[in-house]
Amino acid sequence: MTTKKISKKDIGKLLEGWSRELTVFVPSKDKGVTEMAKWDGKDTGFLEWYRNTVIPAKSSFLPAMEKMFSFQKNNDGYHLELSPDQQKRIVFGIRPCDARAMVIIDKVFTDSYEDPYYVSKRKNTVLIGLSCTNPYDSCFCTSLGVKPAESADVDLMFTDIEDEFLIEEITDKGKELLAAASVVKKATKADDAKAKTEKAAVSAMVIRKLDIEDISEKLQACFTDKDYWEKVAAKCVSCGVCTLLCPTCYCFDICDELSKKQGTRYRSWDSCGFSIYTQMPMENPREAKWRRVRQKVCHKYEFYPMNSEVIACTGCGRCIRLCPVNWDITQILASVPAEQPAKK
Amino acid sequence: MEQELRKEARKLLEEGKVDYIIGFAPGSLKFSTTPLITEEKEEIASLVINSFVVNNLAKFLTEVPGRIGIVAKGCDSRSIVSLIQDNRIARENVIIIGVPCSGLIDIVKVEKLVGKDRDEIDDIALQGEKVAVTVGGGKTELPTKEALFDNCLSCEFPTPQEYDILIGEPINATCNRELGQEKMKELEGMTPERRWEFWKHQFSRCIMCYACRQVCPACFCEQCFVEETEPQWVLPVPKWQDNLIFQVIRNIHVAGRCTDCGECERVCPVNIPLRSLTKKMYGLVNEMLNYKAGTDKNAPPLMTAYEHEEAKDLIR
Amino acid sequence: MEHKSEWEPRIVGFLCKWCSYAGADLAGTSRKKYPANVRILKVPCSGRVDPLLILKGLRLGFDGVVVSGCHPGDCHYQTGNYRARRRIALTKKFLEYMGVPEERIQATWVSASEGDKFAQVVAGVTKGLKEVGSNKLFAGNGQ
Amino acid sequence: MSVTDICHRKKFLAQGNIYLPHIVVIDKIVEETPSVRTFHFNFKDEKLRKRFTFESGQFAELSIFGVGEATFCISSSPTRNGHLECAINRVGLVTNALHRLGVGAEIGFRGPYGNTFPLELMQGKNLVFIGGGIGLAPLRSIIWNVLDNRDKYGKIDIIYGARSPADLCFKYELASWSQDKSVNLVTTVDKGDKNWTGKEGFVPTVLEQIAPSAKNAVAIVCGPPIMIRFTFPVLEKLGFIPEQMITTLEKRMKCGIGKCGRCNIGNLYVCRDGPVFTYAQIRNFISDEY
Repeated sequence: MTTKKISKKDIGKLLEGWSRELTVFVPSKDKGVTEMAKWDGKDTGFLEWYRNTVIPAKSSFLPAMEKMFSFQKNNDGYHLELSPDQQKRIVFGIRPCDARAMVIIDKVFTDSYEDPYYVSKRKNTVLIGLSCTNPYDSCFCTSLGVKPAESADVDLMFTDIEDEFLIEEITDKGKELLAAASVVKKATKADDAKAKTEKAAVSAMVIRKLDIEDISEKLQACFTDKDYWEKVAAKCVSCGVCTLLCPTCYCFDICDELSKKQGTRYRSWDSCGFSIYTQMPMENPREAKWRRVRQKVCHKYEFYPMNSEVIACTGCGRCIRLCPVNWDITQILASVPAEQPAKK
Repeated sequence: MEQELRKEARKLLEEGKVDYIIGFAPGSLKFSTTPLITEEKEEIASLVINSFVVNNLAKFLTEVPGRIGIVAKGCDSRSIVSLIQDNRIARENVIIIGVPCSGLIDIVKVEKLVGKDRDEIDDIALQGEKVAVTVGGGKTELPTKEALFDNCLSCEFPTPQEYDILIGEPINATCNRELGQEKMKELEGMTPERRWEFWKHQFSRCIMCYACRQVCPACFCEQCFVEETEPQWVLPVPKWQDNLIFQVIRNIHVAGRCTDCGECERVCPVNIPLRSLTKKMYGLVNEMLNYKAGTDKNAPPLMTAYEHEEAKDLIR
Repeated sequence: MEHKSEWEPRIVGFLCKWCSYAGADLAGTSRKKYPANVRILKVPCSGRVDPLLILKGLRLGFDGVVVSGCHPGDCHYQTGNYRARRRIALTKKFLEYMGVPEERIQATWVSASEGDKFAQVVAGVTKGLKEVGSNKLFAGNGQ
Repeated sequence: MSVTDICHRKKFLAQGNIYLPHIVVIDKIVEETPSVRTFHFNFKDEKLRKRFTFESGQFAELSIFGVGEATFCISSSPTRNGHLECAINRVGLVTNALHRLGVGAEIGFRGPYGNTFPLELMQGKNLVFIGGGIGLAPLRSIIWNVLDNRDKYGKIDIIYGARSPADLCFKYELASWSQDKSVNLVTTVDKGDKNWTGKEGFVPTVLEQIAPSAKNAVAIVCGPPIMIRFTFPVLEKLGFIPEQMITTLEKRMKCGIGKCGRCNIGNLYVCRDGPVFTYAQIRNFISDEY
């Protein structure tokens, strides 16, 4: 594969060129929280401060709240109206962990019934990856097969090589996008070598490790170990931080808003951490906190791999960084009993 | 202090005076701690007390069964008293291990001041009037009042109000009530329109994770009004209108219980300045009704009591 | 867009059935003139008025909310209005801090015999609301 | 043999957005019990009315615009075409709103979703239907389906229980099944009244008394989770093996198509992998998560 490169100071020009025809999203903190937001057309300061966003890039495809359709009641009955989001977009700067997360949850949204909202946004978006240079101490991506400075889950991958970015064209979609950019040059062998060194160096900076060998089997074995799960769940406060902000959590809720004779159906993020999530009128299979905690852990590391052959975690570390009580998934998984407990 | 704390906690478990100890253990991130809820003596060795014991452990009192020994800072002890007032817990089932607190370090403030993230900082040490921060070998000294949580600055009760065992010497409140009120004062100085715009902007990024409610020891409803479906008071989608209503009603619901401990603001993943709400409500309750949450375990809960003459200028 | 002279505020009134509701009735039967801007909801006691109802009123687009109960000491249930007083006073002050103009929420005590007072209260609230204009607090991206 | 091998996964896909409901019009409402009504409805679009097909066991998402969407099994049989029926218990936001609707009202319909009862596997077998309360609704679809092809099946037992005589659903059909000499219908209530002539007692207990033979039989169970939990052990005692026991489960659902996440039992999603399961598939989880 031939590689290209761009000087960091030309990133503004590159984005500017793209933003003439496409909507460009970049890491932003304008709204008071770091997230992927529409580029303002000049600021490339994120290249300095950006480590990873608090709101994962999944929000570009599965927003926290999205309109599904609107309805109106006339004399001849109900009329439904879709307003599909056909915006052609670039998401610039997605980290390899978050890019992998998209590939993981693609399975859910394309499986048997295709989800039109998610799939159209995925199709209309070019993902541009940006290598990590400074992983958090809560990151453990390397344990899940994600490399912090390389990714094949994007259309173009930018790797930081000091004053420049080395660019790998992963897909044709990415290649096309780059074709017209005059600020992009051909990379040299020396650049490739630099990138290679950088990739290895950043990988080595990820110090938190998680042993995922046999994790699915171990969890299966301790599924009914109530004592273990109660102990593990004790300090959890049942908020939705770790799930809503997880790049591989995709659960959603659907609800209607009505005003007079018209209204809107929305879907929004939901979390298995909430008791109401599985609440039925007469009973709730996961009313107890430990059952909800178990569901969260087992879904990611046992059930999802059973169904899709991949663990639903990319080691982005958000759940560790943002948890109100420092409930640390890596510690929890390390504490899963290796043997099946004696039956009580 | 930690040694004494561990000794006392171990004794409580050994003597069978409590079934569980709730305290703090070292966290898995730098400058962090994590709640420790245990019935095992071996785990007592990991109990810690330092400038990062941020959680309000009173939250767990209503969940953990049996008799409980709980480590409590001044602010936590008030939440415990408030739970006793509301009959959520029985005083005799709780052994309060009081820990006088000279203030907790707000890691977010330190991060901003030194321009580095938590994991990039090597050391933070609270040394009286100064906080020494080491980053990459270089040392920066910050005035303590710039590095503590806003609430610690205006803390009225650094020593627990209610305790069975006190670890260390009581600390007198020396902090100034006026400190840490800047954000609220700034808001009060705005026109109503600007204030509303401010809150609209803040709540437009709420993702409805309910961390604020879940960590709050005063939020103990079996079913929160936002989860009611008939009538459905607010939509279960993160629209700013509904988020704002949720937060206003939450503040009214916890009025007289909220000790303004600030946990809600600390845990908010999208940085909504919730303390500027709780602080206001705390102040209103104090000024209008002369009531301070969690200072008297025998007082009736605020909303169940009344005086014959009050709020006269508001309702005529 | 809005012509202040023509625009009439919409008010929702939560009235205690033991006093203010009868007071409003009396204002009507004794042909007291008062603005027809208030939609009255009868409640069993001012203590029934949850702050949620006040907020829901504003969320639904009412320009103002009136809560009216028995004078302190006269509650049919002994203490309902005392409790309402604490709640509503806090709600009102707190919402003012959020940026809701004080004119939008009015709490008052009106007895069954005070038809005059009820008419005055409604006239006063209507006048105040005409000054602050229509309620656009919750407008924007779908109300 | 797993249910995935024996059950159809029949999809009916209209063009376009899968979340967009079709409009159906309620054309009849039958009062079953004080809290259950059966709604008969049909598509507003003539073409769809002709094109639409489903199988016994499948479910649908019904929406009341402005209130929300909820999941209901289709309780009519595909062998009795012309319209769709759902028996709906008034328990929550959507069901209460549904009960406030009258004939002529328009609601939204998405579906049918989920798998079907394994009719091929059931052919030539003796069938034991065990239902509790509103749990008769999905069974009713398959019962009529079977009765309309009566010669293809062996002996038929129907054991149906409810809290009280008034809580029995489809009373008019119970009457016709009890007249049918090829069906052995046993009804039971927790507590009868003075006119009650059926049995008294919980369904699992009555099942044990009736003791249908496991030989060449299939048991199909549906009812409240507690009844299902207690019925399986009784069936095992009677000699049924897990592969002979079939149930249809109910969980809170939103999407109905395996995406929104909440209806899982272990790695299985009730909407996507079910709602029809054999006991063999779910027995590891049933005591724990259902």
